[in-house]
Amino acid sequence: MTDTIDGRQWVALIRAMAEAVVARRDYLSALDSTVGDGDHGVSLAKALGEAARQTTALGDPSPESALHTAGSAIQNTMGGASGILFGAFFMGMARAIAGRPSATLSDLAAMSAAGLSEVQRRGKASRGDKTMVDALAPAVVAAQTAVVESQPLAEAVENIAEAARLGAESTKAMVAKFGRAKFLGERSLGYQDAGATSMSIMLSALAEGLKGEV
Amino acid sequence: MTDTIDGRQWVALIRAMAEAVVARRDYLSALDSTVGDGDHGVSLAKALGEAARQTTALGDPSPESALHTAGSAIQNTMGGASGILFGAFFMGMARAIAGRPSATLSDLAAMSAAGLSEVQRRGKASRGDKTMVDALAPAVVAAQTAVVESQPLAEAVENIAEAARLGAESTKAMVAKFGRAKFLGERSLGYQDAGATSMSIMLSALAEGLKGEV
Amino acid sequence: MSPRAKKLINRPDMILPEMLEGFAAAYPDIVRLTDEGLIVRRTPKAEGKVGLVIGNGSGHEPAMIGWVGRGLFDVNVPGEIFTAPGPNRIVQGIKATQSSAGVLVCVSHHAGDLINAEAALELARAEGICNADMVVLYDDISSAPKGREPERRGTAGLFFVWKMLGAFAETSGNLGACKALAEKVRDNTRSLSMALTSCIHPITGQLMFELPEDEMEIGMGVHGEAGAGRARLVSADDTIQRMLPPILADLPFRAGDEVIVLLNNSGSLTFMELSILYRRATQLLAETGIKIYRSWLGAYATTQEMAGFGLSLCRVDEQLKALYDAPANGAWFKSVG
Amino acid sequence: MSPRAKKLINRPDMILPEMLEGFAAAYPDIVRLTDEGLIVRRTPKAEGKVGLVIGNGSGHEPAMIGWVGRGLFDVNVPGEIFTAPGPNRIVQGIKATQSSAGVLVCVSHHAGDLINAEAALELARAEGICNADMVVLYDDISSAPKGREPERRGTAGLFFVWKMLGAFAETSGNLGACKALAEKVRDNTRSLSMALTSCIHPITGQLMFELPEDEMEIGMGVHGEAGAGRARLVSADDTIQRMLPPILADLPFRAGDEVIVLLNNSGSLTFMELSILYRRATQLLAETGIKIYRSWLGAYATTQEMAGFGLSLCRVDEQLKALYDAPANGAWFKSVG
Ligand SMILES: Nc1ncnc2c1ncn2[C@@H]1O[C@H](COP(=O)(O)OP(=O)(O)O)[C@@H](O)[C@H]1O
Ligand SMILES: Nc1ncnc2c1ncn2[C@@H]1O[C@H](COP(=O)(O)OP(=O)(O)O)[C@@H](O)[C@H]1O
Ligand SMILES: [Mg+2]
Ligand SMILES: [Mg+2]
Ligand SMILES: [Mg+2]
Ligand SMILES: [Mg+2]
Repeated sequence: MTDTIDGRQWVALIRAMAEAVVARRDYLSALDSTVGDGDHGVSLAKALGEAARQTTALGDPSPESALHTAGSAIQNTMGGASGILFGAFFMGMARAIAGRPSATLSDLAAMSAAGLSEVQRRGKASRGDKTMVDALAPAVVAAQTAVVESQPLAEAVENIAEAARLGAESTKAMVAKFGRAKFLGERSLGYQDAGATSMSIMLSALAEGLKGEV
Repeated sequence: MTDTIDGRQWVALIRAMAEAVVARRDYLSALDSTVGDGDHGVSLAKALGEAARQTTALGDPSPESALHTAGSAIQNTMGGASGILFGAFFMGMARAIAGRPSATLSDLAAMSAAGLSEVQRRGKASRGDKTMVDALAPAVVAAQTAVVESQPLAEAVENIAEAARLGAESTKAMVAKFGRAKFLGERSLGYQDAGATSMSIMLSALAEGLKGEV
Repeated sequence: MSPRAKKLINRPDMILPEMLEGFAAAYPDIVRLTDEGLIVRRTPKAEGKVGLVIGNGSGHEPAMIGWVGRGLFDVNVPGEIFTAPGPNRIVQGIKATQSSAGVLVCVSHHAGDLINAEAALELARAEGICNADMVVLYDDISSAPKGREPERRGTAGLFFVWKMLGAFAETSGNLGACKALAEKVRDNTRSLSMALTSCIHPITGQLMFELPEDEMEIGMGVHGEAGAGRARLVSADDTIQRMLPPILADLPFRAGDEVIVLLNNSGSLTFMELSILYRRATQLLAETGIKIYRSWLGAYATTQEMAGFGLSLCRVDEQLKALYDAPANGAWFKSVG
Repeated sequence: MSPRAKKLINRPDMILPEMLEGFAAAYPDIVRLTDEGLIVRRTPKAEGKVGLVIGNGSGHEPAMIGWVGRGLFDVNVPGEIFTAPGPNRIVQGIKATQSSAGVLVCVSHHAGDLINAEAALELARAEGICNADMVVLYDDISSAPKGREPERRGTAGLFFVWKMLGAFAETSGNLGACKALAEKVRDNTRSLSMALTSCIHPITGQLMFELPEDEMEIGMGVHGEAGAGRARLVSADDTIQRMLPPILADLPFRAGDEVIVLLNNSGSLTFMELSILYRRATQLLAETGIKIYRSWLGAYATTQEMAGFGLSLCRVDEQLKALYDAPANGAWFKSVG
């Protein structure tokens, strides 16, 4: 397994994320349907598909270019609050790796933190508000822990994905403060947040992708 | 039992017809619902109620005035094709007894024939077209037979009512040529026509009313 | 599936008067409600012009209360839900136009509308009103075969007659010319309607007809009357492909003709769907060389919340184009001109 | 009950482009569709006047594609069904106005619309476009309590902003004045919506929300967002009696005020029901001494075939009255003036 991730690898990872979401499209839409409008899987799958298509077309891009292209494609294909926020995640990551040929684990930790911060700048949600932040924030913590503990990249990305998965699961116990679900108040309790779930799916795909030597 | 029918008695008979239709309102609407728009019972009940109210308000009218008032009330309250046709039935009867204080059996035969002719002048339906004509026309024949055979009025009106009832029943085997049901063509087979049924109900109420010495 | 049992009404027998009261209160600058329950134009048309009256069953709103106003009808005589008004009420409507140049009673061909208008004209004549006439209008190709046009029923394509006749009568004092114009529009108009779902009769609370989940009905009347037949539900494009060719063949509309296209929403169809349907219609018309002069997508004659639409084409010449483009100001139909 | 699974579309992912293509083909004299998928006024407004742009999720037609035209919007940026368009597309919309006097991006307050507009303005500034600003608009009293108005969402009451701002910008070259006018209308407008039935999301084919047979939801958002709560289904009169007082108390509207009343059909409500509802509203307003200047009953912002309505009041002074009465000519909203 590689211990840095270059532009081509990022393109392959974006494709892997797209595939993972496409495979779980109906599940994600179903999650969104009880408390949202039920379109999350369909629209994220379409947006990531477009991101994969556009980044693949770049040929041999820098990590920044690959991630920025993906973010912009997601924002403009997906639209809505979630489109701009998923896009912001990629664009935040892009900015943190600007001008560099490949990303190390410590870059990955900085990139995910930058992605989170961009999501929060736009979306204003904090942990506990039952959004994608509840999957992403623990993943960022896990990445930073991995850096401190000098974990190998393979182990690190698994821990990152696992943290996101637990974070997504934890949203079941939360009352929504953002998105359509917020108008339901207490009625949103018991349901796992769709955006947190898809964030966790994407991070798992990243871990799997790296293990599979993209 | 009386053997002539004066204006006050006509008012009472119109009331009896209204009560009979009101009592069978839902049944008539249901008949109209498979092949029509399901409003027949509701609208005929409302129209006859208004006819009863207006004729009662006349106090001591002539038969012509009672029947004409009823017809006009039905036409303008009920509206639609059936409203004008049920109204035409009463107005045709009214014209045939114009200027006379009461109706004998032979008047009744002439009146019902005039009612039928007015219904047909406006509505253009013949026997076999699956309309109220299929109840009314045999009733007119029965009335004429009763005159020829010099039946007592009590027996005559029972025969008239029975002829209408059989006529209404016979519409089950007919394909509609008029009204909404005509657009169904063969699909209208097997259903008893609503307007024929209510015509038969009204003529039965007339027979019962006369037996009950209105 | 789909018919809506929940209706926002008070009592079934109060639907008509309450609707008229609310409607007239909302548009006091356009209409007024008379004591007889007629909807009359607030500002009468110029002296000496022909008055236009229409009586019809209610429940089809915006038709026809919303079509009273400048460049449209002078008087509407609203009957009970789906039920033509009686003859006395139509006579009241004729009188309410207060037109000295004559009155044209417009009849959308349905048995009830026709018989009541005939009886009303008899009554009017008996009362000494001699300058009233009627015109019988129809457009639905599904209700009788070609060659028997006068047996056809009136559906949403009469939109064209009302719009053009309304503009014409605004400046015409000639009753015969108005009738001839109405017939000209009628004879250049053809329609076919379809429904995806049934609807609930607001008075009886019952379904108007039944339609299975995977079927549609083509050739639907405006009161839920059955059509030429059931068909399997198909895509928007295929629906247009099924409905447009018989319309074109019936008149027939030919390459080089100019037409106005109407897609009438029967109730709960969306503008989204109407636009998608219209797209396919333009493609097919382009293939046949028929030129579209104007289009109107929207709800004009509805059947409660029935989901469906009517497709209507009117062949136009310079006169009809100008009449279509003339300004109109009804509560629920405006043309900027 | 009632949501309509049958839709006349072709493929879910083609709804937006096919709708736009059909719509633009139907109204070539009013709008044109750009290669970027924007709906732009056919005849640009006078040189030196402020351009008005709105981006929004589709599926609410006639809003907003039908509101582009003279006296209304210059450009609409239609997003996917119920999904605000991304920032690049809004920037394209800003450019498409070609206005030298500045561009006002109008935002009906929903998270997606707001965040994307903010990002678009950042992008525009980065591209050197400096005379663009945005205004955030809201009206729904059910979505946040009094005192926290800016947290409220935008619903059908924004009708008043679009109509009046559209008329204002037709003759104004002052971006700040346009924004202030929009805020003035917003701050004098209050709305509350209700639904009888849910609807089907045309892309997912799924129900947007569930509503039992004997209940209604009061405080409904325009995308089926839950409201303040469920209530038992009551009569038309009782529904108005429940909805109007909280609207009046919120502004508050007071005796002597003049208002324009909007009853917005969310989809499959009938004009029949709207008129019956309006009747009760006029009675209650008369009791409180509030004067009705004008009313508009009809579909402006819909949620597919959802059955329900929004009740909105706008307090008007002489300026706002004149702007409301000014002519407008969108494909699906016309004001004769
Ligand atoms: N302000 C926000 N910050 C972070 N995430 C958000 C925010 N608003 C919404 N989300 C995320 O978006 C998800 C919904 O996505 P999606 O269904 O695609 O959007 P929409 O609600 O517009 O249909 C939610 O589950 C939540 O995770
Ligand atoms: N042309 C006609 N001649 C005689 N009777 C008719 C004619 N058209 C309709 N009818 C009668 O009217 C009845 C329907 O009445 P109703 O339901 O009240 O009217 P609508 O069809 O307008 O709802 C039919 O069952 C039929 O008996
Ligand atoms: Mg969603
Ligand atoms: Mg009937
Ligand atoms: Mg009927
Ligand atoms: Mg959505």
